[in-house]
Amino acid sequence: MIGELDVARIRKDFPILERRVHDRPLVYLDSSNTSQKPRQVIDRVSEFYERHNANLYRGVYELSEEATAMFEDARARLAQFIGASDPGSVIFNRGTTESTNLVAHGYARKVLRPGDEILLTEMEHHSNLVPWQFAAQATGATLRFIPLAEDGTLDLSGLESLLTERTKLLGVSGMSNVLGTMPPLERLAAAAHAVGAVIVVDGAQLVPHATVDVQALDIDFLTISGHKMLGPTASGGLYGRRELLERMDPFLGGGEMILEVYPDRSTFKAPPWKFEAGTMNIAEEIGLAAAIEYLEELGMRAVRRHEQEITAYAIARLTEAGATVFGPRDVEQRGGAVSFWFKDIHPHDLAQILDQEGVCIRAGHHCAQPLMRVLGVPATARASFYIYNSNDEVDALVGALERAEAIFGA
Amino acid sequence: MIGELDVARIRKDFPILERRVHDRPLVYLDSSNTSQKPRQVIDRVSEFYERHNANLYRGVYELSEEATAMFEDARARLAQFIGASDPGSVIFNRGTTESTNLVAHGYARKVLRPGDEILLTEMEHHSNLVPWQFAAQATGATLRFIPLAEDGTLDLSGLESLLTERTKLLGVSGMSNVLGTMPPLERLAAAAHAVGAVIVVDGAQLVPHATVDVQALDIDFLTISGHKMLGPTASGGLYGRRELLERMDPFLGGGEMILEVYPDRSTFKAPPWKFEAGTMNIAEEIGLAAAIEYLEELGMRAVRRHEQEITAYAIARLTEAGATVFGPRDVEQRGGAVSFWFKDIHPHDLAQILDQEGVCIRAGHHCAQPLMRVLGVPATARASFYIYNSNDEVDALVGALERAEAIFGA
Amino acid sequence: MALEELYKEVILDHYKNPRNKRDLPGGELSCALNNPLCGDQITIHAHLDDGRMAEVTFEGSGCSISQASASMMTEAVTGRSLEEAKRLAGEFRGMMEGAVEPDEASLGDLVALKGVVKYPVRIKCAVLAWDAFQEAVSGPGQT
Amino acid sequence: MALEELYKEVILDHYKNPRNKRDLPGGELSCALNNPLCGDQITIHAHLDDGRMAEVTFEGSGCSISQASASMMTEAVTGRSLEEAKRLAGEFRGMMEGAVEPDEASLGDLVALKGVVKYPVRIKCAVLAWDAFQEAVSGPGQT
Ligand SMILES: Cc1ncc(COP(=O)(O)O)c(C=O)c1O
Ligand SMILES: Cc1ncc(COP(=O)(O)O)c(C=O)c1O
Repeated sequence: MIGELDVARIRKDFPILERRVHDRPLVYLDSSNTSQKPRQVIDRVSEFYERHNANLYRGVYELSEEATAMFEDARARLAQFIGASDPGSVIFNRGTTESTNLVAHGYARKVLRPGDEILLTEMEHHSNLVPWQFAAQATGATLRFIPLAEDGTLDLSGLESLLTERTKLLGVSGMSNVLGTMPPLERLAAAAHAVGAVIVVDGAQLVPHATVDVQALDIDFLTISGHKMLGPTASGGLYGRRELLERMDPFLGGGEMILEVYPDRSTFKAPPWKFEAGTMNIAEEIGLAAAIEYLEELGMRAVRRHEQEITAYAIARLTEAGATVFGPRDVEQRGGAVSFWFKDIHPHDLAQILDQEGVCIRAGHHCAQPLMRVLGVPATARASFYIYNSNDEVDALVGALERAEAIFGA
Repeated sequence: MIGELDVARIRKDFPILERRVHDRPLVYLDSSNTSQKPRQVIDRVSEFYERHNANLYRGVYELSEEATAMFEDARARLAQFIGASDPGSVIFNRGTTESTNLVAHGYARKVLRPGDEILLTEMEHHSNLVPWQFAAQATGATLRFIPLAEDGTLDLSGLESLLTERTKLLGVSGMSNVLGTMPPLERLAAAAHAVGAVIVVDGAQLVPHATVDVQALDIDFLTISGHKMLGPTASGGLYGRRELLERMDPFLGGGEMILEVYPDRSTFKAPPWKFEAGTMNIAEEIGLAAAIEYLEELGMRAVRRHEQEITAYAIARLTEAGATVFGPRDVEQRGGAVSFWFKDIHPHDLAQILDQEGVCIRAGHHCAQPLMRVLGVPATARASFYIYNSNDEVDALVGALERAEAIFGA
Repeated sequence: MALEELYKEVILDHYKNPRNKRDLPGGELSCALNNPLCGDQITIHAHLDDGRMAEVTFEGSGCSISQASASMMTEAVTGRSLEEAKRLAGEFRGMMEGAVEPDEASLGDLVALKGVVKYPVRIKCAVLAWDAFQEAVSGPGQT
Repeated sequence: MALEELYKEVILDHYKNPRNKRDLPGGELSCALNNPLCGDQITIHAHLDDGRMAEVTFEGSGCSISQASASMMTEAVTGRSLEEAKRLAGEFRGMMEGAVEPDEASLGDLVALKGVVKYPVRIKCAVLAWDAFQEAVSGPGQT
């Protein structure tokens, strides 16, 4: 038991953790990539298909009304989980990548003019970069970047010259998937608003691992990946401030997002439905509701505290073992994605040796090639933690590193 | 047992069919909307989460390699199911609506010039209309429509004047979700190609209910909704002819679809991955593979024959009961979506009374408002059939209609 | 039984024998609305005389709920002051949202629609006539 | 054990003591490729003399598989005719796809890479040097 989480009990809820790989117990340290799923989520999805499966809105029969109520209940739950008072401010979709693209199409392409600027940071995930490149190319806007400080935090000393009245949109990750860095969102939101820009927070890592309150932080858009927070793949969504959602153009066209369709033109529903075309990810969002219930039962403060403890332990153990750890050291300022480089062993070699020991870490550029260039490495190894991980697993990681060292004689 | 399907045995695979609504056995006649799921599919999804869950491509560890292999195996299975020899011609996504939008963005917006034409039909689903309206608005192209003949088939007599060298794209449903109509795809593909246009087939209804061979039919794009063919919600994809996929622009930007990312620009993977940004619908497509296995075990010819028989029976019984049935009568030319109007009782009233009897039908415009105007009705009632439906359920439908008649005294 | 409740005689009666279903050439207020999701169409006409709803009629087509609701509404608001009519509209909406226990004294036959609350998709049908009425009376110059 | 097989001495040896790892100023053929997915980088230089690969070198950085494979490749192709070298490239690819049983006589040390077939993500690392080599020798005027 670390912090307030009873990890041993939690682990019993995750069937996959009973699995062995290469004849070793599974040590899953890749939750920043995707999280494992508790029995409660898996069962909710099955139960939906076994008892309630029907399409939404369209059916004038009980099954369809049940499915619709469950889906809309999931929306209300997700809204409340991120501190949004209005469920209608949450659009459902496959996750962060789809959400960022939705804002880049429905909002950015609509407001950007040549000469306008989109301000990002050097540590963004490709999903919070490539969609803005497309939007910039389509509109003539320019991308600028907040640089990284030596310690892996954002260097905000030049913010005033970067964030100007030309800036129409500030896109920033709430928690870096490489460095763990958690930028000061409230401050950035205020700074963006002061110049009339909107702030888009990439919540892929933040929402699963910390308490988020979009209203308190005064965030305009927040992207959410359900699969990283115990939910099914293809679940998640986008929070958007209501006035902005109203102003946005629809993105995907099709059934259910329309009011009236004529051969040559159409009118659209109000948000969020304006942005939900065709048959939705019904079972997935309903499964996500179960994931949120699970996290709420643990309490997001306890989740965060647990991860801070295990992250601190991991950073200490890795450093002691001779690894170079990237990103801030202070666990108050960072999440549980710990990137490192170990004794000149290429991360790919490392990950493969670790796999033989049952330890799953990620090796590569973590969808952040520009950041790799800033860090001056081709790739990093990364261990990342969630509610089901224990300090014992950090020990297993370090033990496996020692084995890699023996093999490579480094 | 109808045709070659052992319906009684099949029904045992569908847990939801044991359910009762309003104290009656569930008679689910809304499969054109979404299909029910067999135990085999539900279990495959659970098993994935319980044993193999990991993100794709990125992980250098066994779990991730298993997940990747299962996902790519699902792609190969879907490709083979629709007669595509190259698995790489299948892009995974949420279904028909997302697929049509992908073609409308990545292909149509790239090739269309002012004055160009997109040719559709009067019976298209909003998902095969609204995305083209958006593309036309963005490019200055114009939409034209193949009209409907009296008997509910397409009136192809004026095809030569509609399909000209101005036509760059022909979009047509392979099977209407309102009328059941199955247009002559091979002929339409040849006609489109003769003028240099591509043909986009809306396969939402066709793929679940009939043998499709994209190569034999010489189709350029085919959209597929997994949730209508026993698969999970949020599963499905787009088939595209390889050369066209190569030429297309990417649509959603983000992780995994890239090769190299610089702050201001990126290069992209080859198809299909170029079109798969961010974390995919992993469990869903793997579940879809189980659905395809299930359908293949039954045999798509047997599936089609079963539906022809039940459709013929339904049309006969409904007509006999005094209903006006829309669409072709000849079950060789149509699928199992049977729209009707019953004795001046509004479809909504009808559907609600039927629900009380446990019978689920759909009432409304079926995401085809322009077609409703052509038919001269505000809405229709629709019963639709799949492998688990029996003639007894058609009898239950007709019985319930009689009860509605008694209530409305019509 | 729920079904009997919902389709109880009064709704069917209004559906089959709609009251005040006609054009109103002299009516200075009118609004046409439709529910594109099911094709229900309602046009409301009203003639205000000295601040009172002297005459209220409707035209339209659609399901029993939408048409019966329109018919009942015309009866309920006729003769009332604009203010009273608006209050009634609020009361009806409250009933439809399940928030307000309906008062038969003011709502009359409309109470019969209470059963619709159980069928969320059909609430839109029931309120369509009221939406049209409210738009008609709050149209240009009528706020 | 699988791991021992894969990282068997020969791979580690080539990784730690790469052969022919240097620039080749006189080489008329060269090609630089990288695997953006893991950052592996390989530049191949080659000097053709009378239709034979007189000298083949590489430069680069990356994981043990990519670097060892490059080192082994330079050894394997040096001295061969262009045609033989291309055939060898085909053979190596075949081994990596699991399609061809490797022939130690022609592939030499490269056979040690056979174990990589079990790790699909790493096959790209193993073939990177060969991709670069093939592009180098089929570059402008070399088809
Ligand atoms: C003919 C047709 N096209 C398109 C669609 C849209 O499919 P989906 O909702 O799966 O995106 C449907 C299903 O509703 C359909 O029946
Ligand atoms: C910081 C960050 N942003 C965006 C993404 C993309 O999320 P998804 O793959 O769920 O779309 C990820 C996850 O890989 C991430 O860690």
